[in-house]
Amino acid sequence: MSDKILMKGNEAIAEAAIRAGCTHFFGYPITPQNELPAYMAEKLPEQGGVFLQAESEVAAINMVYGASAAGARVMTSSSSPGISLKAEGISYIAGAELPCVIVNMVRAGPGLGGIGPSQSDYFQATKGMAHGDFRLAVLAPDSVQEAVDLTRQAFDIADKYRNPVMILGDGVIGQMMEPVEFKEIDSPELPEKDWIVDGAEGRERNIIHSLRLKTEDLTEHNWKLARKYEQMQEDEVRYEEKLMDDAEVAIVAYGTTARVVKTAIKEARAEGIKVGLIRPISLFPFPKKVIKKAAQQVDCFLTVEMSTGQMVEDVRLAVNGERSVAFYGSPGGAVPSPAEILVKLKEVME
Amino acid sequence: MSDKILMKGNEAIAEAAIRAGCTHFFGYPITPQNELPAYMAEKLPEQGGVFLQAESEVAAINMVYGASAAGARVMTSSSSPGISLKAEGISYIAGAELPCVIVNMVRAGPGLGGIGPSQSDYFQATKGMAHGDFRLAVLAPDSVQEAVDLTRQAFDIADKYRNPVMILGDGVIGQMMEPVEFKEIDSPELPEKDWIVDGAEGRERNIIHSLRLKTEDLTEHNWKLARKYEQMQEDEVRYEEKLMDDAEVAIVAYGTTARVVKTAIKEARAEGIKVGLIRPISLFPFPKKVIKKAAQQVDCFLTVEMSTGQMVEDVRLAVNGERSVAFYGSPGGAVPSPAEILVKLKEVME
Amino acid sequence: MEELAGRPKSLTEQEFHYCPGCTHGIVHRLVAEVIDELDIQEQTIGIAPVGCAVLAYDYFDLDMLEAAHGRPPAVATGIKRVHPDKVVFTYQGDGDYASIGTAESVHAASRGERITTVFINNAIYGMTGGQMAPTTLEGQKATTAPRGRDTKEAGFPLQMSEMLATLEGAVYVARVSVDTPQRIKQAKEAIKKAFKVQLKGLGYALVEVLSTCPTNWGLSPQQALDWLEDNMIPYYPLGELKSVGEVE
Amino acid sequence: MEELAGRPKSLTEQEFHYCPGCTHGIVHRLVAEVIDELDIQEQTIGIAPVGCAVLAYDYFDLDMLEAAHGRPPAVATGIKRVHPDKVVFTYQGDGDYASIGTAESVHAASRGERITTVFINNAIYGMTGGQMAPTTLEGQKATTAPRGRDTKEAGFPLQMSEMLATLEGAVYVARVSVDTPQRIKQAKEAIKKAFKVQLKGLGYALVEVLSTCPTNWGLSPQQALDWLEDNMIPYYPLGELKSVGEVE
Amino acid sequence: MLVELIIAGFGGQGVMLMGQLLTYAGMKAGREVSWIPSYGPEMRGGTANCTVVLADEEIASPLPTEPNVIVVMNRPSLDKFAEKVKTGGKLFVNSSLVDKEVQRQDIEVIEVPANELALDLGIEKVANMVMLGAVVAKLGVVDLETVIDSLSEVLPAHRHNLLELNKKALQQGRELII
Amino acid sequence: MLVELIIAGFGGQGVMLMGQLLTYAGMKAGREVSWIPSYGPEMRGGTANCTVVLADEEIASPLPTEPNVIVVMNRPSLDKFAEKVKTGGKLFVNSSLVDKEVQRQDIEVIEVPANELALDLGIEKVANMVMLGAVVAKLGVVDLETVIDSLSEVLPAHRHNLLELNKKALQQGRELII
Amino acid sequence: MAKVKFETDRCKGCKLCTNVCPQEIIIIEEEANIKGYYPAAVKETEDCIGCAFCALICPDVVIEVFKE
Amino acid sequence: MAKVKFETDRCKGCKLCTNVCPQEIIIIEEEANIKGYYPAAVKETEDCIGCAFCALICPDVVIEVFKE
Ligand SMILES: Cc1ncc(C[n+]2csc(CCOP(=O)(O)OP(=O)(O)O)c2C)c(N)n1
Ligand SMILES: Cc1ncc(C[n+]2csc(CCOP(=O)(O)OP(=O)(O)O)c2C)c(N)n1
Ligand code: SF4
Ligand code: SF4
Ligand code: SF4
Ligand code: SF4
Ligand code: SF4
Ligand code: SF4
Ligand SMILES: [Mg+2]
Ligand SMILES: [Mg+2]
Repeated sequence: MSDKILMKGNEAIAEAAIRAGCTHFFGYPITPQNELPAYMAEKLPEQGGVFLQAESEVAAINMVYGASAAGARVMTSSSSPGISLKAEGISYIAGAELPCVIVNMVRAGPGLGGIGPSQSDYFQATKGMAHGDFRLAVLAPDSVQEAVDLTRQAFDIADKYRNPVMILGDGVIGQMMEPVEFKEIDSPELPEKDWIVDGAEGRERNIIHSLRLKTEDLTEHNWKLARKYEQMQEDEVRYEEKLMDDAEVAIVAYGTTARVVKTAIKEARAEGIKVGLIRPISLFPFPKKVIKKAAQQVDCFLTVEMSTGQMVEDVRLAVNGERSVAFYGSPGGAVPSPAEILVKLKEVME
Repeated sequence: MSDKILMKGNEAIAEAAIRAGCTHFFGYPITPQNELPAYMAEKLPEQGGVFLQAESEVAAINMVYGASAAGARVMTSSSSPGISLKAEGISYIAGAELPCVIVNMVRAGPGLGGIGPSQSDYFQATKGMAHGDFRLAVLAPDSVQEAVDLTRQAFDIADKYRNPVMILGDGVIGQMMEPVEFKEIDSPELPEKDWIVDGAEGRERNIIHSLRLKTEDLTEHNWKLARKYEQMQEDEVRYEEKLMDDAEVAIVAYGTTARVVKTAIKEARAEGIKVGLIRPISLFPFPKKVIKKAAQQVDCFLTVEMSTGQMVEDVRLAVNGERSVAFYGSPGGAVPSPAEILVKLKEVME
Repeated sequence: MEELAGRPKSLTEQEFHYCPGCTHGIVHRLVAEVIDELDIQEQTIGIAPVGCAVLAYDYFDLDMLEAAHGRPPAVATGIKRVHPDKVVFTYQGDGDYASIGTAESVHAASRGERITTVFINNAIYGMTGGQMAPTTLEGQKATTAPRGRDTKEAGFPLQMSEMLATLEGAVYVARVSVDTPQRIKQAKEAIKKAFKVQLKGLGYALVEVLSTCPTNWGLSPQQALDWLEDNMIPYYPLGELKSVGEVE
Repeated sequence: MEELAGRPKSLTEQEFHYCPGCTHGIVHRLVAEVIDELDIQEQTIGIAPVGCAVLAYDYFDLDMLEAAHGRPPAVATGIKRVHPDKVVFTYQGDGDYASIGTAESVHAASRGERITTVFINNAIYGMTGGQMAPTTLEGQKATTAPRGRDTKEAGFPLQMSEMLATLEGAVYVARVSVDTPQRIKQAKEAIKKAFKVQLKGLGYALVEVLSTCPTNWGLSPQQALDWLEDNMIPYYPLGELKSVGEVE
Repeated sequence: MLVELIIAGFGGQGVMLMGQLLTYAGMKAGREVSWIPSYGPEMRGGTANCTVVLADEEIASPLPTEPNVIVVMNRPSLDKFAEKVKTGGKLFVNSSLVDKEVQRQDIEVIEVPANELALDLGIEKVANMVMLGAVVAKLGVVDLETVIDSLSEVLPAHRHNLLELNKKALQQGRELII
Repeated sequence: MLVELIIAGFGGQGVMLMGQLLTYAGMKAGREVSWIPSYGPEMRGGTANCTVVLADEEIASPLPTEPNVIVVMNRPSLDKFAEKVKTGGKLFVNSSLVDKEVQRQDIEVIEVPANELALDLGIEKVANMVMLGAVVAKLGVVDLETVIDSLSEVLPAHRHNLLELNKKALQQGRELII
Repeated sequence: MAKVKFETDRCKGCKLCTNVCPQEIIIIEEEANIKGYYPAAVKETEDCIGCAFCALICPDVVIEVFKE
Repeated sequence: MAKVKFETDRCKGCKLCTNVCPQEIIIIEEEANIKGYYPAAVKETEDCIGCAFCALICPDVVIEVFKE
């Protein structure tokens, strides 16, 4: 027996964040992530940290802005409609180059929609989060253990690039209990936070801002951000390949969907179908090279998402016309069944 | 001499909206679109309409939600950070299938950024506006006259599909004065608004909502929305082609950038370079077929945007690997010069 | 036989999804009775919040909308500006009205928007499972205040009605409770007045209703009523805080 | 020679970009003087709003942030919760503080957040070119109120300080003006007190400063001061609205 | 070994705890495990359920579409879930509260008068543990001892006064099967 | 014919109006026209400018990078814009407020003592019209009469009492060139 | 003469009505209703004074009260 | 004895100082400063009483006042 403990995804992420040195949490209630702030409310004060329920998601993300600028490792969490409300604030955080971790336990939209698991915020998370040329690093765990591991990495990536990082899950990841282990991890070398605002005692003053009135400055700033994202593309791509060695078809899926796809693949393999899985773990940076390479091997791709089709565009961009890329979606808060996927898979292979 | 009058883009859009039957406007000040609400404040009350300055962009978009549900043709306008704040509300409007017109006079981001013209909200407008599987129809004029014409169409598209429509411009489109003509246009047949809430007098009551607790309902609803967007792809694609007949290279650009590109093309043609322009007018639905077709003819594409590269992804998706697609960007609030574009064009053609 | 009490016309037949003993149901009935008595069922548009009452659109037999969390006053404004002759009301919880929607609430009141708000103060976030509300009392426990609300960290319970009563546009502001039959009658009177204020076009009208959430308070329905009486009423005194202009 | 007046240490050398006669500059100087006198330059973090004062981060010689429109109180909260021993202040216009930021302002006050707000009420949106502010007076013209503010449509000018003074967490609330040397001295005293309240950890402190916007009022700097005196002070009375606890 | 199990009942019957306890014991026994609850507003005054998977290999989908074991604690749950049991699977029915006959012939139906047996122990609240005892005994994938050992770790500290009672209830449930 | 022109000056000198008037007259004269202002916070206490394009063909870019005509009404504008005039182009300088010599030899520099001439007319405010008169006369792309005719349409109604004065100022500017 | 009528299947057994009845004639039944709640009911209807307190406090609009 | 000092190039010629000076000794110069504004200045310095009103009201921190 290991020292694993059984924990809900939401609580495990909170615990992992605290272990990663997160001292401040600002959030606003929303299903299905409520156990995360509740855990923080319980534990953070015990360690001298601060939990504060903000008056809204808008306030919460701006508190994050302040706390990050003040030098803290800080987190907020929410779910789809709440994330939309944070859009402007996230753009400011990215523009001002502040690190933070944002959890989105996606629920089905649009509008109030439903609270079932969904992946319909993919475009928002990876491309159009808010106004302006910026990106989040987006990490999508498919198990509670991975959620724990990625939470730690999220804080490091945030600090390394001075950029917000999003952990993208859903009700399944957040509500599910699985055994987890909190490994002791050595922190990577991270740049010193010499840019924080804490009263300019004995040093040059610091200024945190996203306004850049001169177009040359803003242009340079935006290219600087773009270079950061390219650097992430070099260094931060994460993915899992499964049974790809001899695969003739590749299913591309992430998060909860990938779990179901694994079952579907097992069943397909049992029927002699040579199918493998490519599971993007970092949605941004997207593992495009891996998919590009796979395009040399497989006959076709099938992308499965809990949406009407979003990541499939990134798959198509990576495949770049070399192979066909089919799509299967479940956009209403229901996890697709392995059987449905199998049917689609067979259809695609014809 | 025609009956053209000289008008600022912002004011011309307001006037066009009023002529299209827009009776209600809710907004919050932000540069560079302030002349639009000011014009509305002046004119709407004269015609028995309502102008109201909301306490925020969040309030404004929710007032739009209410007014649209109540049956009015209604508009709001803002610029990038303000649009980000409207994200949740727009998702609700799309989810509840309400028509409205939203103007975004984009400024350079992220965060407060600058107020110069920019196209860095392309991803937001066309893909990741907010949480959930929905899209806006997005129309991008490149002149004041076109802004006027598209405003009228925007209201019709909104009513036809019961979906929000965005007019995407920038400071140049909004601040520029050009001669415009307000043509008398016959309204297309539009579906009757039998779904509005105005007190259920002598009829079954109506309910406007985006919540759908049963996953089957929400799934069906999302596929219904997806079919709407496919219908738009059939019926609402708008674009301009210029000098494409014999073109060996196609530049893809929209809005203000396309104007500059036209100058660049003129200069390039003078040097004997066979280059043409494909200008998407509807950014969603994107004119992918046109570009796909052009890929059979030209040797390569160059996409020019005032961003670090957003629409270029849609161009690549349309080209689907058939030809190379290069990119030139100007992301800081500055319009690129024809000379820069020409240099890039020559580089690309090598 | 004369009916003394029964199902008001302005409620549908749909059963409430509320927990046993939850006072949301009482207030629904009162609002519907008022609409019946004023005979405005076919002129009224109701707005459901996000909160336990999100499905209010299934219960009121009226034209109804569901608004985003906290935004009913803005949505109501949009409707009222299109149909100034119709009656528009919002039904909102304390999280909705006094936390995320603070700006919309304050400004609808400040504008004197001719709408009516029924504000359910149950000192907790019911729908999401018992988080602290702006109105949660000092020391009261909530999932996000596991040691009880600490005013040093989380601030003081917000007396929203007192605050809004300072605004000129808010012409009727009352706080009522539904913990006893007597107070339920008074609550109905206040709600009725708040609708009449709108019918007269006087300005913004607000009725704060002290309510229970047995589930998240961890009490039986009756204990919850008692807790309300013992703890909420002292901090949130009942009565008309403001009443400007004649309604009758 | 003793210096009676001059450039405070907590201002940089940078020239203000404000229009001639704009009182933003006066208030900047007062805040800097107070910081100098309390000797807290190296402990203070200032937050610039979005509004004409957006570049305040260039002017105050302090650690500074620029916050999103309306959000300085939330940003300040974030900082203060990380550094409870430091001094954090927000500098905000009426659009910022009393319109888009209403929720953040109310809740920072309600929480008794230990921060100080300097709230510039110039009854207009200066930066964006003269739109109506929540504090624009009845009848006052603005680009979005071309016929003058009509309270029936746009509601009443918001007396933000009176409203916030009802909150327990707001322990110091004062309204001052900078239209005469005498009042400027009083304004400085109030600002100083608002910082001391924070240093003592008593709660939220707010100073509303009646200010001019000659450019968008369409008046000369002197006419603007006169207009302020004649029109704003009667509606926005000066003085300490609330002062709880001892600061000296 | 692959157990894919749903436990469903009334809010307040303690079905979540049943699932967690089984999952915890499974983990202790070295199995791969996952537990997932239904969540959200449908819980208001309605039924609650959770899904448990116990497996020898890495668990692919934690959300089986055809569970091989279903436990129903009340009538609405029976109505909702009886159809979902995989052919050849098992359906546990709390016969104290469910008087409806199950029509399916392709599954094994085990009736457990959980509330009555709990009442015998003096407190109806432990009906869930009675049922769990029966389920564990019948499935045989984890020892009941492991489940009992897990009690103190799964029950929150302020409920530890009930450990003994819960243990008894679990044993009571086992009796029924043996 | 293609005139790409920038007019720059102090906020309050009326440079926007100069541009609008020229654009309006251009439109009346059947030209393709566009006008675009600088906008935003840099206007606070700073310089303002606008760009006018008059053309025979459809105007591609309304934002010329190398304008062939630039009009500077004050010193900071000269500093900012003198370099931008296209070789062979024209630079109009309000010599009343600018005493700095322009070094460029590759362009034509036209000095107009606009404020002084305006003062001659009794009101310094119309310096902009004096300058515009000179510009129009020199460029010859629209008749000054068309500009004068446009006055009543471009000036807001409450300023129509100044029509006559503006007309005189325009003519005064023309005199200088002829 | 007053009469009360309980729409038993709507009742959630919250007992609020039992507590407010001045006549103390509302009891909770031993049989659960379709929803699984133990509903309230009046046994000695003749003692009802038609005060309607029960109906006033019932959150689920279960009770009708009539007077002759 | 008091002394005032104007940092002329910071002045925006708003004239607020001229209006508050009890001695009425602040005038506006005829020459524009680098910014193009006509700045304020004190001519009869000896009449200055060091009340610092001018400095108090100056929005651009142009004025320093000293006392011996
Ligand atoms: C933007 C957004 N944030 C958060 C939520 C989650 N949420 C749903 S209801 C609710 C609060 C409910 O509390 P209250 O308004 O007091 O109503 P009650 O349930 O107590 O009646 C919250 C935070 C949401 N749906 N949308
Ligand atoms: C989200 C958002 N909305 C709107 C704006 C545009 N904006 C900039 S400043 C401002 C208001 C300025 O008014 P005020 O706060 O009163 O400050 P003042 O300029 O009068 O000092 C507005 C609306 C913005 N930058 N961001
Ligand atoms: S959770 Fe609370 S407020 Fe919501 S229905 Fe249940 S008792 Fe009522
Ligand atoms: S616009 Fe108004 S507030 Fe802004 S700097 Fe100018 S005078 Fe001051
Ligand atoms: S009407 Fe009054 S007396 Fe009759 S049952 Fe109800 S509460 Fe009791
Ligand atoms: S108050 Fe209503 S729901 Fe509650 S027990 Fe009585 S009848 Fe049933
Ligand atoms: S200090 Fe007083 S007397 Fe001296 S110049 Fe200034 S205002 Fe005048
Ligand atoms: S108050 Fe200051 S800026 Fe204004 S004129 Fe006097 S010295 Fe110059
Ligand atoms: Mg509540
Ligand atoms: Mg202002």
